[in-house]
Amino acid sequence: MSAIDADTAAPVLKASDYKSDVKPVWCPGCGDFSVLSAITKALAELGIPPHEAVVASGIGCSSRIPAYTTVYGFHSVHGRALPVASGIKLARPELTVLAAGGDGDGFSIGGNHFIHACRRNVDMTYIVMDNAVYGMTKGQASPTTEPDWTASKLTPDGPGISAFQPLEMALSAGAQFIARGFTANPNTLAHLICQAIRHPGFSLVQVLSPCITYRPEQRAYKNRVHQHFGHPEPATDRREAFARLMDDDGFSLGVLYKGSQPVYQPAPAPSATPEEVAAQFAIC
Amino acid sequence: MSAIDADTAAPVLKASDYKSDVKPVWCPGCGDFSVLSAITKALAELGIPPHEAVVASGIGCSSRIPAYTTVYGFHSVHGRALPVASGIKLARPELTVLAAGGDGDGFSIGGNHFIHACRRNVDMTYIVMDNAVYGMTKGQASPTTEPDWTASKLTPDGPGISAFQPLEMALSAGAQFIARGFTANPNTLAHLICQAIRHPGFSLVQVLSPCITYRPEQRAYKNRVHQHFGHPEPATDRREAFARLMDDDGFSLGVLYKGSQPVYQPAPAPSATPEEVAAQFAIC
Amino acid sequence: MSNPSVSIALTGSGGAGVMTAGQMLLTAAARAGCYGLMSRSLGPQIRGGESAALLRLSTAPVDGPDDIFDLLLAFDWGNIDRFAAELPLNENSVVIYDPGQGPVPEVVREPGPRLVQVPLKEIAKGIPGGRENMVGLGLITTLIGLDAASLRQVIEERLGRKGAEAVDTSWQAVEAGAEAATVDGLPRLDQASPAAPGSRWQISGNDAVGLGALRGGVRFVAAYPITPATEILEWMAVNLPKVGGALVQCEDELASVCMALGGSYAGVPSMTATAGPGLALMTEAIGLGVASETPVVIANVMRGGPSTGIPTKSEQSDLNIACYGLHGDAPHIVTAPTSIADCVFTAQWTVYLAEALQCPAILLSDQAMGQAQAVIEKPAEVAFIGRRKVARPADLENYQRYRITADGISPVALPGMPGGQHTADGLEHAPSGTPSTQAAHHQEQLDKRRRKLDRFDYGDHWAIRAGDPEAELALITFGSLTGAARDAVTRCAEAGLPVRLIAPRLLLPVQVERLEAALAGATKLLIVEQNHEAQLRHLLAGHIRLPAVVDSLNRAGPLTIRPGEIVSALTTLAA
Amino acid sequence: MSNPSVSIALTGSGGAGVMTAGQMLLTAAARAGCYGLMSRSLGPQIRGGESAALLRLSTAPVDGPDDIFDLLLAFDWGNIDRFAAELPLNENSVVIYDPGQGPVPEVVREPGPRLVQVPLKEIAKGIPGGRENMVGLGLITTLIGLDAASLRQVIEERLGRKGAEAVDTSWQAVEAGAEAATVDGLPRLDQASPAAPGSRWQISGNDAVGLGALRGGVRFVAAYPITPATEILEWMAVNLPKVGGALVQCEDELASVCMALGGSYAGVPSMTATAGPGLALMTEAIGLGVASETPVVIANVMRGGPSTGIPTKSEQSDLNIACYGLHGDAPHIVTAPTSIADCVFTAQWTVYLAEALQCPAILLSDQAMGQAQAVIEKPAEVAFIGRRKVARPADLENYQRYRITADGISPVALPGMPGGQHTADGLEHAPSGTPSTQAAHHQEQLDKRRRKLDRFDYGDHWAIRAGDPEAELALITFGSLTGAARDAVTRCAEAGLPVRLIAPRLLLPVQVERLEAALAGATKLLIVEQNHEAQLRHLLAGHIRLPAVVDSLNRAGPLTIRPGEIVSALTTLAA
Ligand SMILES: Cc1ncc(C[n+]2csc(CCOP(=O)(O)OP(=O)(O)O)c2C)c(N)n1
Ligand SMILES: Cc1ncc(C[n+]2csc(CCOP(=O)(O)OP(=O)(O)O)c2C)c(N)n1
Ligand code: SF4
Ligand code: SF4
Ligand SMILES: [Mg+2]
Ligand SMILES: [Mg+2]
Repeated sequence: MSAIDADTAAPVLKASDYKSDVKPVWCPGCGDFSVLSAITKALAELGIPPHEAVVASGIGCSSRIPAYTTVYGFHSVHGRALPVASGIKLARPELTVLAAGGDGDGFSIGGNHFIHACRRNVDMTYIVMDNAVYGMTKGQASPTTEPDWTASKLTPDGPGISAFQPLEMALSAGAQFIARGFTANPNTLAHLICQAIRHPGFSLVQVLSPCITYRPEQRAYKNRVHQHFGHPEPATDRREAFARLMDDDGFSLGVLYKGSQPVYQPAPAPSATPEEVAAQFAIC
Repeated sequence: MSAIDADTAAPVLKASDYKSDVKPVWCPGCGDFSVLSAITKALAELGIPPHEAVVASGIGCSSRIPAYTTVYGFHSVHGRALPVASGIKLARPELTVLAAGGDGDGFSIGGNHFIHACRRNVDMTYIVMDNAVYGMTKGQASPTTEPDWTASKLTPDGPGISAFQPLEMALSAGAQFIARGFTANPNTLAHLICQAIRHPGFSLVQVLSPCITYRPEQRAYKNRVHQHFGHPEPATDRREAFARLMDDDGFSLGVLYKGSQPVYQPAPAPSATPEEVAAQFAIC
Repeated sequence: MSNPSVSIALTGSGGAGVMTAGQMLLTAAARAGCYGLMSRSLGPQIRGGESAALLRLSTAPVDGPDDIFDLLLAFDWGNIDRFAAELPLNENSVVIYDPGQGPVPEVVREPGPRLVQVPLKEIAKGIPGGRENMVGLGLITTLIGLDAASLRQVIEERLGRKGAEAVDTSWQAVEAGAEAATVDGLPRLDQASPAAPGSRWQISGNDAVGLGALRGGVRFVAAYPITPATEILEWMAVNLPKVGGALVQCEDELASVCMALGGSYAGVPSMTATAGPGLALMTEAIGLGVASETPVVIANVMRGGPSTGIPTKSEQSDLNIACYGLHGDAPHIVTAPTSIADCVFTAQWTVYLAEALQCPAILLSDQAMGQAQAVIEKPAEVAFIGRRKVARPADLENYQRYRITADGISPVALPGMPGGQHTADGLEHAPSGTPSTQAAHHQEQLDKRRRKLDRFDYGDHWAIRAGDPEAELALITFGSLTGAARDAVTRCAEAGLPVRLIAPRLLLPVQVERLEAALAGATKLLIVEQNHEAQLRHLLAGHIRLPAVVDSLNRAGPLTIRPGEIVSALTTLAA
Repeated sequence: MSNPSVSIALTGSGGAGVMTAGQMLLTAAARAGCYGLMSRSLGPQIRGGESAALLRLSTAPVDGPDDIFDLLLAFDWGNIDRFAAELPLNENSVVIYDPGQGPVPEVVREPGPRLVQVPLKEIAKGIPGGRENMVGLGLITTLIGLDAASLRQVIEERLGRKGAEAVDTSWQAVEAGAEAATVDGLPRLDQASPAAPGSRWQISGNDAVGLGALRGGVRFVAAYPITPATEILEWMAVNLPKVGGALVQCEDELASVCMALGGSYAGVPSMTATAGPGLALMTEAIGLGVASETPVVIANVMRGGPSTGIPTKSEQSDLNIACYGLHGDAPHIVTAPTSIADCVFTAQWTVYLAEALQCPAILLSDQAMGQAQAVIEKPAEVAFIGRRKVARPADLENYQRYRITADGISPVALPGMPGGQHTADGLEHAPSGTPSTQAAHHQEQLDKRRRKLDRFDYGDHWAIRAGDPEAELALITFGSLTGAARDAVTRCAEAGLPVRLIAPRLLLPVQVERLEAALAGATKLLIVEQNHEAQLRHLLAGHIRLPAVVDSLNRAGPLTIRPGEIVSALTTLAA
C-alpha cells in the first residue's frame, strides 16, 4: 500500500475528486448516497490516488457504486464481489482494494464467499450496505430481514426464519476487522472506513443503509443507533467480541473487533524462467 | 415424523436392515464405515421404516453413503446435499430426512447452503464426515484443514488460512442442535445421531471421520478426543454455547447446544381448486 | 383480415402516473369488450425515472405490437432519448404533449408526426386534487372512441375505497381531458359488444406461467428473485398455498434448483423461475436432473444479455444456453409459449412433459411477454393425463430405478413406497442405480435418456402453425415474436403472398421429422428471432434440412421486431 | 507409413504395482530412444481396486492408441469384467497371466488370444523382497526387445535412494522375469537410437497445459480441484511461484473463475482449470468476462457426463456447453489441443488469444489426453506477440474503456494507470462503460464483441491438417481423437484411399470460411467424436456448408475410438 505512505508528495486530494459525474440510479434519499460520500471522503483522507484504488461489486442498487466513483471499478455479477476483489488484490498487492454491495449480494447469494473471505484474510475492505431488503428487484426479504416482515409478495407471511447476523458470522468465520456504521453521518462513516482500509487483512464494515423505497420504516434507524458495542475500544480477543455481540441489539455502531491474524498474500520471488521450469520434462 | 411414533406396531428393525449390499468404494479403514454403521443403528433404534427415510448427499467419498443404506437416497452434486434434502423435507414433511457428506462438500462449495440451512431450521439432520481433506479428489486441503498442512501439491506451503470452525459457524448461523461425534465407537455415534434426528429443526452432527489414506496421522484422533464441551449437559443458551466453544480444542465430543427456535415448515391448508384460483383473472 | 387496432404510447417520468393510466385504459377497453396488450418500458432508476406504457387495443385478439404508434401522449420528455427508439412513429402518428414541458425533442419530431399541444398539467390544476394522468385518460378514451362508462367503472373500482370524492375528482379530470380531445383522424375502436362476464381474462405472461404450472400440478416452488421473472414467483407465493402448495425463498439459484429437485424426487411436481444469469447458475443441477431422471421445470424469462446485460428489456438470447448449456450429453426439454395466452397452456404442458419424461424442462418466456398484460379469451382447461410413471407393486419386486425399457421411461418409486428404495444418482449407473463406470452401462443409459425424448408423442402441440401450409415461402419464429409473425403472414396473404408460419412450442428435442414435414415443398425460409447471433437459425441448421434459401431477420433487444419488418423481409425474400 | 508399434496392457488390483511398472516401462522406452504413450484405467475405489496401465511404444511418435493390444499382462483378474471392453484383443494378441490367480475370464478368452501362463507371484517369491511387477517388467522388456540397460537405469533412478540392495533385488526380479520370456511372435520395437539428451520430453497432457499457460504468460491461477483437471492446478501450484506467479485454492468454482477475472482485470493473465460440473458453475461469470471484455482462460478437461457422470473416464461431451453454454449473445473462444504434445502449444496460444481479444477462452482437453503420459519431441518455443492491447497515453485522454474500434478491440487501462479509471461492467454499457439500456448502445457493443473475434487473424493455427488436401473424402475430428484419425488417414492412404483430415484447434468462433475452403471439393465427410449426441457434427452443420454426404462415427466414453474403426467408417463411406 505504497500509495498511502505519508511522505509521498502527491497533490492534496478532495472527496469530490473521487466522485464521478455518472448520475446514480438510486432513489432520492437512499442511504447509499451517504456511503458513496463516506468512501470518497475516506479515500481522500488516506490520500490514495484514484488510479491506485479499485472497488469491486456485485449486483444490486448498492453494487452500482463503483461507477459513481472515479477509482477503478469492476461491477461484476450477483454475489461475486469478494472473489473478484480478492483476485485483484492477490494479483496486484500494491493496489488499495475495496469490495462493496448489498446484504442480498453479500449474505445471500454471496454468503459462501463472505465466510471464506473472512477466513482467507486478504488485505481488503468489504463495505456492505445493509438495508435488509433486495432493493434492486423491488423489495424481497434478504438474509438480514426480520422473520415477520410481510411486505413482500414473495414471502407474504414473512420470511419466517431468523435474521442473519453479519458481525457474528464474520467473527466466527475469522474476520480480523469487524465494524458497523450508519449512513446518518458520512464523516463518522468515512472515519470507520479509513480504519478498515488501514487495518491489514480482511475488514468488514456493515453499514446500516436505509432503503427508503421498500423499507421506509428504516428512516427510524436514526433513533435506534447508538455508539459502541458496550465499550469504546474494539475488542482484540474473540471471546470478548462474542460476549459483546451477545448484548448487541443490531444498532451498536463502531468497531467491534480487531484481530491480528497474518494477512494472506502469496509473495513468490521469481527465480526461474519458464524454460528453466520446462526442463523438468526433459528425458536425459 | 409419524414413522417414529412409539405406538406404531411395526416389525422390529435391526441395523443390518439398513445396510445395502453395495460394496463401498471406501479405503479399508476409512472412518466413514463407522458413520454408516452408526446411521443404520440410529435408524433401527428409532424404528424408522427404511422406506420412510431419505438420505441426500453431495459428492465426495463420504457422500457416497446413501447407496450403502437401504433407505431412499439422492446422491446429488457437489455441495448441494442441503438444498436437495430441504426440498425433500419441505415437500414431504412426514419423511425422516438426513443430509450427509464431507467437510469439502459441506463447508467449502456448500458453505452457503450450510449457513442458510442453519438459519432456515428445516427439520432434518446433517451429518458431516469431517476428515479435514478432500478424499475423493486425492488429498487437497479442505476448509477444516490446518493452515500448515503441506501434504497437498495444490497448497505445497500449506493452505495458509485458519481452519473453518463448523460448530461456531453453525451456532452463529442459527442452528438449533449442534453436536460433534467421532468414529471410534459407532454406538456412541448412533446415540448422538438419534438425538439429532429427534430434535425438531435443523441438527448438525460434525463427525471426526479419519481419512486413513490422505491423512494417516488422523489415526491419532482417538488419543485426542474427550467427552463434553466442559459440561455434561448441552447448553441451551447461545451465550453459554459460545463460551464453551471458546474453550473447545476441536476434539470435545457430545452435544454442544440445543435451541428451541420454531421449525420452518410451510403448512398450507388447501382451500381452493386451481380454477377457483384462476378466477382472479376474469374480467367481469 | 389484418388486425384493425389502435396503438398508444404514454410516456412520462416519476410521478406522472403513466403506468396507472395505462392499466386503467387496458381494463376499461377490456370492459368495453376489446382485446388489448400493454407492455412497459422502464428506465434504469429503481423508482421514478422515465417510463412508458405501450398499448395496443383492438376488437380482435392481439398477440403483439403493431408497426407504429398511432398516438403518443407525452406527459413530459424526461430522458426520451434513451427509449425513443422503442416508440416508432410516422407521419400518420399523432403526438400530444404538454407545451409546459418544453419543446418537442428532435427524435420525436423527426418521423414527422402531427404535433398537438394539450396543457395537461394546467387542465389538471384546474380541478382541485385532479391529476394529469386522468386528464390524459379522458383525452385518449374520447379520441379512440372508447365507451366512457367502462372507464367510469374502472375508476370506481380503483378509487372506490378512497370514497366518492376521490372518484368524482378523477372523473372531473377525465371529463376535462375529454373536452380537450379535439384532434381528429385517429383510428377509433370499432364498436365492440362486451363479452360474457368471465369469458375473458386480463393477465400478464408471468402470472399466466404461474397459473399454467399450477394447473399442471406444480405444488412446490423454490425461488430466488430476478428481473423479469420475479412476478412468476410472487404470483405463486400468493396462490400456491391456496391449493395446498408452498414456495420457499432460497439463498441463491444453486439452492433453488436443487430444492426443486429435492421436492420433485419426493414426488411433488416442482419448479423454479429465473432469468439468464440464474439459469447459468442452475445448469449443473439441471444436468443432475437429466442423469438422475428427476423432473423439474425451470421457467426462464429472457432479458437482454450477455451477463447482467439489460435486465429490464426483452431479448430471446438464452436459446443457446437453454438447449446446449448442460455439460455432457444431456438431452432435455425446452419449450416456448407463443403468446401471453399461450403461457398458460405451454406452462401446463411443460410440467406434463417434465413429469411424463422424468426430465428437466426449461420454459423460455421473455420480458416482452412476461411483464406485459393482455386481455385474452379465457384459456381452455386442458387435461393432460399420464403424469409421472410411478412404480406399481410388480415393479417393486427387485426394483430397478433405471430399468431399461422400450420407451426409455422407467417406473419411479417415491419415498414412502416400501420396496422402492433406491439412490437417485448423478453418477452414471447400472439399471439398479448403483454407480458404474462401465462402457455398456453408460451406453444403455445414454440411449435410454435420449430414447424417452425421441419416442414420446408430442402430438400437435409441438408447434403453432398458421398461413398457407403449402406456400413456397416459410417463416419460422418462436416465443413472443409469434404474434408479430402471425400479423405479418396475414398481411402478406392479403397482399397476395402466401406464407406458411411455423412457431415451435417445443424447441428441444428438435422435432426433426415434424419440422422437415412442415417445411416440405418450401423453397425459401425466413427465420425471425430477437437476438444478435441468430441462435434459432443455427439450432435448426444444425439439426434439420432447411430449404435451399434461408434468410434471417434477427436483432437483439430491446427493439422488438414488428410485423411490417417481417412483411418487408418476406417480400424481399420472395422476390 | 503406418506406425509400427507395440501396445501393452498391464492389469492388476491394489498392490500389484501396475502403474509403477507402466511408468517405468515408458521411461525405459524413452531412454532407449522410443516414443510412447501411457494412459490409465482405474476403478471407482479411491485407493486400491482394479487398475490398468495402457501403453503404446514405438520408434515413431505416437499420438493415440492402436486398435488392439498386442500383449496383455494380467497380474490378477480383479473386476476385469468392469473394464475388459477398454482392452481390445484379437487372435494375434498374447495374454500372459498368473495361473495362481484363477482361470482366464470368458471376456478375455472370447476374442481368441494366445494364452500363456507365467507364475509371476511364484517367481517373485523366489527372490527375497522381489515384487511381481518387476518380474513382469523383465518379461515385457525382453519380449518386445527393449534395451535392458535403459530399464536398469530407470530402476537405479527410482530406487537408488533406497540403497543398492533395493536396486539389486528389483533387478533380480527383472532378470527372473526375462528368463520366463519364452513366448514368441510378439511385435518387437525396432532398434532405436537414443535421442540427444533433452531433445525429448516425458509429459502428461495436464502438465503440458500448465506449462503452455505458463509460457503464455499466466501468472495467476484460482483453483478448485476436480478430476481429471486437478493435475493442471497441482502442477501450476508448484511451478508458478518459480516464475513469480501464484495459485490460490478457492472455496468453489464460482469463486475460482471470479478470482481469475479479478486477477486478469488487474492486468495479470489469469486462468483456472476444471471439468464439466465445474464449467457448468462457471458459465455465468464467463459471460461476465465476455461482457466486461476481461480475458480469462478456463482449461476444461472433459470426462464422462452428464452430471457427475464418470469422473475418471474420458469423453468429449462438453463441446456444447463450451460453445453455447453462456446466456445471452456471448461470443467467446473455444480451443482444443490435438495431442499431448500440442497441449503445450494450444494452451499457450489460448492464453494469447484470450489476452489479444480481451475475451474468455475455454480450452477443451480430455481425460485421455490430460492424465496420459507421452514421450514426445521437445515442443518448440513459440513467441506470440501482441498481448493485451493496453491503453497508451493518447488513449487515456477522455478514456473510453469500450471505445468502438474497427477491429473491435478497445485499448484497456489497467489499475494503476492515471486517467484510465473506468468501471468494467457486465451490464450493457455505452463506450465509456456507463450502463445503458439503449438499443443503439447494445447493438454497437454486441457488434464489437463479435467483430473482434471475426476480424482476428488466427493464421494457420486454427486447425491441424493431414492427408491429401484434394481428397474427395474428408475427415473431421478434434482433441485426443486426432492421433487415431491421423493413423487412420495414413492407413487409408496406404490402402489407396486418399482422405483429407481436418482437426480444428479453434472450435469457436467456428471458422466458417476456412472450414469451407478446407472442405472445398470434398463430396463426403466423416465426423468423428467421442460423445453420444454428435455434438461436433451439429455444431458444424449449424454453421457451415457441409459436403452432400455426411456421416458420423461417434460414441460416448469410456471406449476410445480406434484407428481401425475410423478406417472402416471411411471405407464404408467411400464405397
Ligand atoms: C444470478 C442472479 N440472480 C439474481 C439476480 C437479481 N438480483 C439483482 S440485485 C438482487 C438483490 C439485491 O439485493 P442487495 O444485494 O441487498 O442490494 P440492494 O439492491 O438492496 O442494494 C437480485 C436478487 C441477479 N442479477 N443475478
Ligand atoms: C462442481 C464440482 N466441483 C468439484 C468436484 C470434485 N470433487 C469431488 S468430491 C470433492 C471434494 C470432496 O471432499 P469432501 O466433501 O471433504 O469429501 P471426502 O471425499 O473427504 O469424504 C471434489 C472437490 C465435483 N465433483 N464437482
Ligand atoms: S430501492 Fe431502496 S436501496 Fe434501491 S436505490 Fe431505492 S432506496 Fe436505495
Ligand atoms: S480417501 Fe480417505 S476419505 Fe476417501 S475412502 Fe479413502 S480413507 Fe476414506
Ligand atoms: Mg439490500
Ligand atoms: Mg473430506
